[in-house]
Amino acid sequence: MINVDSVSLSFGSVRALVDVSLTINKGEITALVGDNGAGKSTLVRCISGIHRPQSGTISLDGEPLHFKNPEEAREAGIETVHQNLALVEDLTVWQNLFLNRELVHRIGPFAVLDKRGMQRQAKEMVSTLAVNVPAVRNRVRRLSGGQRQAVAICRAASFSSRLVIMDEPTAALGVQETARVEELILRLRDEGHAVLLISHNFAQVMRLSNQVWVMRAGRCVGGRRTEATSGEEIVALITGAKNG
Amino acid sequence: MINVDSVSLSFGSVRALVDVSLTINKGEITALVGDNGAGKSTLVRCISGIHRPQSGTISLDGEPLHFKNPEEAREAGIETVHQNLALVEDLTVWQNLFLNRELVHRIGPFAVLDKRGMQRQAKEMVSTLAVNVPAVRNRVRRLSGGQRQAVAICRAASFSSRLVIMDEPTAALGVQETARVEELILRLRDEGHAVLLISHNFAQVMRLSNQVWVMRAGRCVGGRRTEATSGEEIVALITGAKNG
Amino acid sequence: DEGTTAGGDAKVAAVIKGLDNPFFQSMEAGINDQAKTSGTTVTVQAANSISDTTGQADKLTGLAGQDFGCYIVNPISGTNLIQGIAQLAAQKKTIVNIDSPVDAEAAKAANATPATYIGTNNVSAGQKAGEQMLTLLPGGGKVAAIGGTAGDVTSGARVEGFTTAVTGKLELVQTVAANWERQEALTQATNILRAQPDLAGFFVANDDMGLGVARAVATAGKTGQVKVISVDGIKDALEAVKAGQVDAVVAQYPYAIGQMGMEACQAAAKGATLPASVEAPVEVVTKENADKALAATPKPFGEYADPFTSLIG
Amino acid sequence: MTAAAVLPAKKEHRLTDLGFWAEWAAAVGLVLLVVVFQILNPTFLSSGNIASMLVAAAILVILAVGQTFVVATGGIDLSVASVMTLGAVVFGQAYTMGWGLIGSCLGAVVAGSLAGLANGLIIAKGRITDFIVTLGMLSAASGAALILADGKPVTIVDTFLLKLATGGIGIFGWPVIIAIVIAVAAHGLLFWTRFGTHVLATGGSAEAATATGISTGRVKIAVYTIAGLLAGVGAILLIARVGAAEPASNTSFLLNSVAAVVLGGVSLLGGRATILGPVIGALLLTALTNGLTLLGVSQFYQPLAVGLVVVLAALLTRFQK
Amino acid sequence: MTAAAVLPAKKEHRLTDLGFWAEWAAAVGLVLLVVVFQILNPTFLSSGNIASMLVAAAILVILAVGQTFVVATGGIDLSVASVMTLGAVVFGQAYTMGWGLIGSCLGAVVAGSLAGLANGLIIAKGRITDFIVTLGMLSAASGAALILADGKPVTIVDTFLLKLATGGIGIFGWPVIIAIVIAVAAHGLLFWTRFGTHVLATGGSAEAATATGISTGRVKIAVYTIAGLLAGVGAILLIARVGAAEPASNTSFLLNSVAAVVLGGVSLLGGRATILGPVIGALLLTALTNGLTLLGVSQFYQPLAVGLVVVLAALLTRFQK
Ligand SMILES: Nc1ncnc2c1ncn2[C@@H]1O[C@H](COP(=O)(O)OP(=O)(O)OP(=O)(O)O)[C@@H](O)[C@H]1O
Ligand SMILES: Nc1ncnc2c1ncn2[C@@H]1O[C@H](COP(=O)(O)OP(=O)(O)OP(=O)(O)O)[C@@H](O)[C@H]1O
Ligand SMILES: [Mg+2]
Ligand SMILES: [Mg+2]
Repeated sequence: MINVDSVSLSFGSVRALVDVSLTINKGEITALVGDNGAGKSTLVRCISGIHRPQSGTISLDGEPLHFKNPEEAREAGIETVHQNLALVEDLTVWQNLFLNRELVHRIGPFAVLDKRGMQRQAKEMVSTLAVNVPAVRNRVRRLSGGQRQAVAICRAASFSSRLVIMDEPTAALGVQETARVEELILRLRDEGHAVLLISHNFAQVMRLSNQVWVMRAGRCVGGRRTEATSGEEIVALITGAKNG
Repeated sequence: MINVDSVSLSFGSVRALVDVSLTINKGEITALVGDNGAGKSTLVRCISGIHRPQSGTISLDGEPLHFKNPEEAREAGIETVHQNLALVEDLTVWQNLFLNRELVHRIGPFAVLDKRGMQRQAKEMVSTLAVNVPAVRNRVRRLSGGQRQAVAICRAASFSSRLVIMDEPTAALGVQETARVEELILRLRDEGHAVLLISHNFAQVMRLSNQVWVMRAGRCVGGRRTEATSGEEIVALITGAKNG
Repeated sequence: DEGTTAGGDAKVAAVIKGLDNPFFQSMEAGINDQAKTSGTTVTVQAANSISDTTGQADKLTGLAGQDFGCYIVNPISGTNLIQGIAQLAAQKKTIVNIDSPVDAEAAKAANATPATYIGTNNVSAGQKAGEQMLTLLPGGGKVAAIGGTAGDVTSGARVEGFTTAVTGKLELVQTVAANWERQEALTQATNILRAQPDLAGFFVANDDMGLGVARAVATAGKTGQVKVISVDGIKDALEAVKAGQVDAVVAQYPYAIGQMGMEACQAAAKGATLPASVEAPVEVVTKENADKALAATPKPFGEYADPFTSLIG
Repeated sequence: MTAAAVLPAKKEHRLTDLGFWAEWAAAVGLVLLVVVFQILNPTFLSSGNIASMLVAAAILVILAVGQTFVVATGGIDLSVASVMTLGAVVFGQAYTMGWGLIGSCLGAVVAGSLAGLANGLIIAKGRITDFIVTLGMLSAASGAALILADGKPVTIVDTFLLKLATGGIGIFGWPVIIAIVIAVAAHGLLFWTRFGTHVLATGGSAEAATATGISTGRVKIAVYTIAGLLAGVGAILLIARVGAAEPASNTSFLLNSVAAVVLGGVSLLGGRATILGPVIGALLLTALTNGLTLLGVSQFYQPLAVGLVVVLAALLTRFQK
Repeated sequence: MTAAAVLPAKKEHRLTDLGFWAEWAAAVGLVLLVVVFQILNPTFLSSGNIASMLVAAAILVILAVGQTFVVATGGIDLSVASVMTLGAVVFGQAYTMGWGLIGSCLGAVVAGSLAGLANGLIIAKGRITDFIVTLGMLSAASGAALILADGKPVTIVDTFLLKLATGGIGIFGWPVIIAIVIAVAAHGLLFWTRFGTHVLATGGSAEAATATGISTGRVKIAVYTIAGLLAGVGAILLIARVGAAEPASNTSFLLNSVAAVVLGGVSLLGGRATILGPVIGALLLTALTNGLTLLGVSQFYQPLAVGLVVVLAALLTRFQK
């Protein structure tokens, strides 16, 4: 469905992405793994319209994408849970969940926010994921690390989209919450969405994914079907003990 | 060595800590586990002088501690890797590593920063932990999630201290980096430091710790010697299926 | 038109321009001294600065609700106090307009004509300075004008008067705005001296800036060679005239204006009919009469007509 | 937080929360100030004085509302006061050229909006700091006003404007009513529309807002245009008040508008705002000068008193600890 | 980044980096401005004019350096100009009371430092926004100056001060040399001492700085005291320049000092700073008015020109893209 074709991007002298090519399929969970600083988050930011690749193309269903900004990516059906969370700390949980997707009542010519409706829906959304459910009228600033992560995941998962990208979604989560997020990811797949999962947790990657791509120092050094590989092989690819 | 005695702390109506009591021993790794929002980070912030408990005492070697600010905690030998990292994004890696511990040359009456010395030492410190070593003269703003985490851990581990607190240190780290940090934690223990480790990774907790405390909804619901418990029991304590 | 209260209540309120300028401090002193000698109570309020039009208006409306019998007003612009003045007129309080005139048209529209106006026309003060400049520079030459804040009414009037007086006889090469600040005037004068090496004179819209310009001229080593004339008549400037740093000062005697304003209120309280307009004294101070001026300051050294003395007996 | 960890009383929660009090510093300060002035001078709360205080505050309230939108996005508009001057001069020129009252009013509002739009465009497209752009506009707008007016004030005698300035309903003059309407509309816009949420999100974290697809550039352009438009409205009230269109800048409005916003509990970092706070802040600043004048505090002591009260008003909240 | 992922050329790196150019907007603007003015009027670069421009810029440079420290911590000092006025008035009173030159200079510097210290203490201990506290101090300091001086300027005739104002080495007047010494010392303090690092850390993230045990309160107190002290030094130069101590507010210095800092590439959010940038910013602003006057640009067109040049100077950096 999504085809990344020899994408490169440098920040000054740091070559964060070098000729990266990979594919993401519909109805599958694609994992992206690699060491810290390998370039995973940078690739995600390219797909979701925050950065623009300096060379190479990204295409959706064969059509090349040229997002000028994240709004266009969202409109094209790409939802992202960024590693740095991208929540507005001074807004409440429900405001963050519905940011740029606000529900409105129409009163004559005016579109007035449907605060009640958003709060009600927000409560439902959050309670499916979090154990210590934060009050949706709390500002995000007051949430614990894991609670924030849960809010960010809720946001990405709750709107109909074609591709859901999750950059280390369970890194800050507790056992129960992790289990719920994994359920959610599987559900998204079963509903036919494409999911791109970045994780340092191998057990998780092997458990959930259908396909694994490995990055090393800005390059995509290999891809495997999950059923045809093992944790050891992936580690070897990551460390460079083995080449793609 | 450290005794936390019925400490409580509320933020407005949120009771983040309720009568928490636990102990941390010298030369041991103490793990603190619990769901998201259970109050772990808040307890850490009490021990490291950021918050002051509303009731209860924290004592070091029998002497009650009354830190007015984090500086006093650092002076008493408590180093912390906070969950939110606490790095200054606009400063370089080496400046962050030596923040408030700067090396200086004395030139007459002036104390001039020893930039070279700090950069050299910083390079050594970082290269023991990180795989994709970031240039120490880079600003932290440009580092990847895991690179930042590595810098924060370096900082806490590099200065002689009695207690090192690590709040989810390996959450953002890759496989190789995680292995190195675990080595580091074991080394700290062997050198006789006390280590307080917060982690959602059970395998890691069971592998490293000597003692585990479990928190649930602001309360400390139980403590176990690691050799005398199992992953299942801990999970039961966390979820409330079993009581302390 | 008389507009006095029947009881002859002489409690007086005055609203004048910014007290950060010695000119208006002198005016306040005139008001206060006259109040003291006659045993009247007076409250003087001033705008925060010389450009604070709305702040001054707020001060007048604040005072208008209280039980003063007579109001002395010195508006920053022709119209900025018009609301308060309308309010006062509706209450039939006496309004004495000093220094800057209330715009006649606006006053009529607001149904509020002040009982009397006491002041000097800033245009004619500028004109006097221009005439003095002509006598100082009989052979003609280039002159520059340093104004206050750009767009300021007083500064505009003084520069306008100066310009009309010298047009055709001297070349006015440049007019700059120095925000009524001595430092700024010094900097600007230095720049102009650089741009116009053959400059023969400066006209400066007030004394404080005039002293800065004199400094710039002195630093350039051109004292006496480049003439400096300023308007106001504060003590430091008179001393500078005496010392030869400033060539002439057009003194407007705010002290006398304030004093006469107070007298007008007293006269109105006695039920006297006030003259519609009283010309306040203006004197050109040069090195010759600087000693006399200094001795008399803050009062004028020459004779001047004060119609109110007879009215208050 | 689980149900068990939450105290039941919702009301109590707000009143014991420090943040709540910090946001209402201006209100507490205003009440204290009113009490003190009323004790010292009983005419302070006379209906006449209240009415004139409110009228005196109206322009500042309107400017502060515009400033609030800008500050909520984490920006600052240093040009409000001189854009108001420009609006006033445009009004004056239009009026003398015979555009009539409505045409002139439109002229003022359009000029203000255009200046604001220019601010917004340069900031959003040029990516230059708000501070520098609006500082440039401060200078440029007052220059344009001087040039247009040729440095001379234009006296405007218009019975309708005079009525606008002096009439009203009860103790509320027309300018006050206009200010109230604007404040209410602004509150609705900020808290009950998508746009308002996007304004707060832009100020809270431009990065996060961008990531959710909000065009922070467009939001910035909009808030500066709003600030400019309100400066234009302020210009009309200013002309009604002083009876003339003057090219001299009204510098005190600049610092006072920002002070009202900050006293009103709005953080200059952006992301959190109220409308009521800045309105009360503006009233506080106006009541302060009015009261000091009523008490006959000497001119030299007034700036000192203003400084102390402003800091004390802000300190007040700290005693709530 | 691994060794493989790093391009070798270090120099190239800096020059192609956008951030680098953004920081040097003022320098590029200054050079362009100088070229334009020199073409239009050849006396612009005459040594005499350079000398007088530098002297005219000296006070602004000193104030901008003080402002830089404050801005680096994420604060802003709105009171610099009126604290300078207060310092000047204290000098004047001390001088007339016979404290002599050194006593009077000390008086000015101590008065400035105390005002700065008060700012810092209230901000750090009272936890009130910088903006409000220094706005209060702006008002309070000018009030105190008016009261002390009784509203009247004091003429100060002192041969030493006169020499200070007019003498110098080559084209560098003494005030310029003092400003250079201060700028160099400030650079050393900011980049070569622990204190400087702590200033930047406080501005970069007060939370992170606190977590490493830096007392951000003490840092804040120190930077405001530095700003106050430098305002006191500025006061002495101001007196030497105009030959009098006046209670008049020097408002233009306030906005210009912040403008110089921002034009110099220092972010108002704090955490990043240079000293050279603000110094060049101050020179740019001074050269601008000097050049416009030399060219005989009408007083009505000057503000417009200043506004445009300020925005263009900031825009310049964008074309580097
Ligand atoms: N804005 C930027 N400016 C400069 N360098 C950057 C920037 N963003 C990322 N980098 C660099 O690009 C490289 C790749 O970073 P990226 O965040 O993509 O890594 P990652 O694979 O997500 O790592 P992690 O697992 O630690 O999150 C790193 O070396 C980082 O320092
Ligand atoms: N400054 C604060 N103000 C208000 N509430 C807070 C504040 N800090 C934490 N809380 C609340 O206190 C509770 C405990 O938070 P804490 O960060 O200690 O959780 P945690 O155990 O560290 O969770 P995680 O595993 O997600 O990091 C949460 O409900 C959180 O919302
Ligand atoms: Mg990443
Ligand atoms: Mg935590």
